[in-house]
Amino acid sequence: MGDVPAECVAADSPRDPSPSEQLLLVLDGFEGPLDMLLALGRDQKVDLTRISILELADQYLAFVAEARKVRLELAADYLVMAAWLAYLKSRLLLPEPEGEEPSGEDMAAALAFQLQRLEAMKEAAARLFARPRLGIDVHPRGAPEDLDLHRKSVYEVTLFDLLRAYGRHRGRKEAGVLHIAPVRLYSMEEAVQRLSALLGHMPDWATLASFLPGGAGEGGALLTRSALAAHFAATLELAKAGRVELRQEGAFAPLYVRSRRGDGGPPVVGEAGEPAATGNT
Amino acid sequence: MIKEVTDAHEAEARIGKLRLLEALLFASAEPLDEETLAGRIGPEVGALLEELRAHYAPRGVNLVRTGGGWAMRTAADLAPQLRREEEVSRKLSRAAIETLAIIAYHQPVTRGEIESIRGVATSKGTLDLLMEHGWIRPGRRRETPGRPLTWITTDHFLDHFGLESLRDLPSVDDLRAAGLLDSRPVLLGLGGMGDDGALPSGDGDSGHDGE
Amino acid sequence: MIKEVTDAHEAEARIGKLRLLEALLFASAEPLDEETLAGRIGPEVGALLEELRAHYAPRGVNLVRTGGGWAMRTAADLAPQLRREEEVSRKLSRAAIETLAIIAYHQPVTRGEIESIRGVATSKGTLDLLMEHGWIRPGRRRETPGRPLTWITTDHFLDHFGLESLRDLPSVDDLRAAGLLDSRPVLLGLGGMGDDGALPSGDGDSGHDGE
Repeated sequence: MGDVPAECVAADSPRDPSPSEQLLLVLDGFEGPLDMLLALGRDQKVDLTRISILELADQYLAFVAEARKVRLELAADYLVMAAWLAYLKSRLLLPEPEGEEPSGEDMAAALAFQLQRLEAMKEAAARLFARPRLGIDVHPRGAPEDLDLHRKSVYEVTLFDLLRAYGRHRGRKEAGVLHIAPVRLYSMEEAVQRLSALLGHMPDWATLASFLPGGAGEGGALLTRSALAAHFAATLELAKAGRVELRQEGAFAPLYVRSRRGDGGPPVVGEAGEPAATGNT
Repeated sequence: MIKEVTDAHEAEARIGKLRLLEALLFASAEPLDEETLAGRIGPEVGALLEELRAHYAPRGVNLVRTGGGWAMRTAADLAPQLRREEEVSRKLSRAAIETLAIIAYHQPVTRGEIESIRGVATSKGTLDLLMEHGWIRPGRRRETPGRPLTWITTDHFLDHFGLESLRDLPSVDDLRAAGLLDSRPVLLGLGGMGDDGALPSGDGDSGHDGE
Repeated sequence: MIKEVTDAHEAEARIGKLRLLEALLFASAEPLDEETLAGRIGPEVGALLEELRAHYAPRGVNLVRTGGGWAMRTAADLAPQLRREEEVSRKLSRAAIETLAIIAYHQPVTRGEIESIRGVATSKGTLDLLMEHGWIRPGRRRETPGRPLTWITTDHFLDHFGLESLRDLPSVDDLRAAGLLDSRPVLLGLGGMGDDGALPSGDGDSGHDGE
């Protein structure tokens, strides 16, 4: 019920945090923008029914502006509220336009109502928890005796048990799908096989990319990248074996591959073919 | 409490029933509903319960009515001497406490309504924690588009907070009269305005709710 | 039982102690020894215990001395009428609760379907047990080869779990929102998987069966 959540009050003991740190601590203590507005509203020290919404909007906007200086990634709902309050402010300050939009006063009244309602619930919660509670203030029979009374059912199962069992089951099922899904990666051996088979049909220079398995894009970035890496390694392997020739115009340019003619000179390896890559088989 | 007892025989039978009722209530840690008790004692159980309640009223143990049942409980005014510290692990977050109050006062209430009252999304773990405590449970679905599930409090909630019925919630009449138990969303665009039914990817956790 | 009470103040203090003693004895799970009680009440605890014992002697609950301590017990002569339950209430096995939940959510459902949903065989005993308790019953036969029997929940099931109708069972989205559905993202550790924005959730096996 206090106006500032306990978390922020407790923060000032060991060393005085800078004002910006304090701001963040305060922000972390709020349960969202409405909660923060309510705390600001309480600072006006008036009955919430007579609160100045305009003043509240100014305070909130100042607070959010300050908070954004220290922490840019302020949660979206704080910014949505800021935008809404800025709009409300303009509606309250400027002459009302003709139209079916709710008036600035109506909007302000709606906000005031929401603040009162939230305040009422916070007070109700405090009063509820101030009551003598079972097991803490008030105690049941410490040594209950099992009687025949407790109806027909021998088994003790609550709706919570049932729902939790189903939730666990569903959770397992959802997790299970992920678990089973094998991670599909291309191996170099596969790529060598593929390329060997394909090269027979490719008498002329062709880009390495054109040899990549069709539709690899669907498999996501990981699969595409693994296919590229495997096929690249495979071309190096085949080049080493003297079965293909490679050509590349420059670093990061497309890599061309063709099946080696019987009479050709030594295979050309572009600068992208780092020795390290060739040696790792 | 003068009963129109005519003869000794009848008086004895009555005392026998009173003793049995007392034993039944003492033996159970959970409230016993009047119907179950009537099955054991007979139709006069109502009057006997009132008699026991009056007998125990000034004592260290009271007979209390909660929800649909009756239970023996230590007297509330002895709380300071009997207080047992709440386990740290059972301490509730502010979010959970507020959510419980909103469910208690606004029930049946949908998750979307709870969120619009608090102005923030309900984090995972809040409702199931309250349910695990046995204080809330799902009620009927609201007959509106999306048929959202509503939440209500349980009899155990009443028992836990020493309430005979929901009418005994602190200042519930005042709040209702002041129109503050209206759970409709008011401003669109306030955070956590989860329209029930289609929840934003389930959690919509904005990180401000609870721990 | 006349006490040598001299003034009202003293009488009040004595009643306060008596009430506290009564509450302590009532709420304790174990018999309390006199020493412990004296620590809470004071040296006059012996006299107070005797007073309570006398008060409860004719009632349905007695204060008895047992072993080294004092405890409240239902009156021995009422035992035949209280008749304890032979079977202490048991916990239903996890498999049985899960089977019940699956029948509730998927009904009408055949045993084969339950098994494929759960991924493990269902022992005959589980369905028998659930049926014995009146929570499930056979529904219509499925008009597929073999005409397998389906299972559905009963009215007693609704009654036991306090549901008005099956429609009031929380949906999977409701469970997720309430924090009751915990799915652990098993693959989160794998870098690169989510680079293209397509999170593994729900993609199933698209792309892997390409060739």
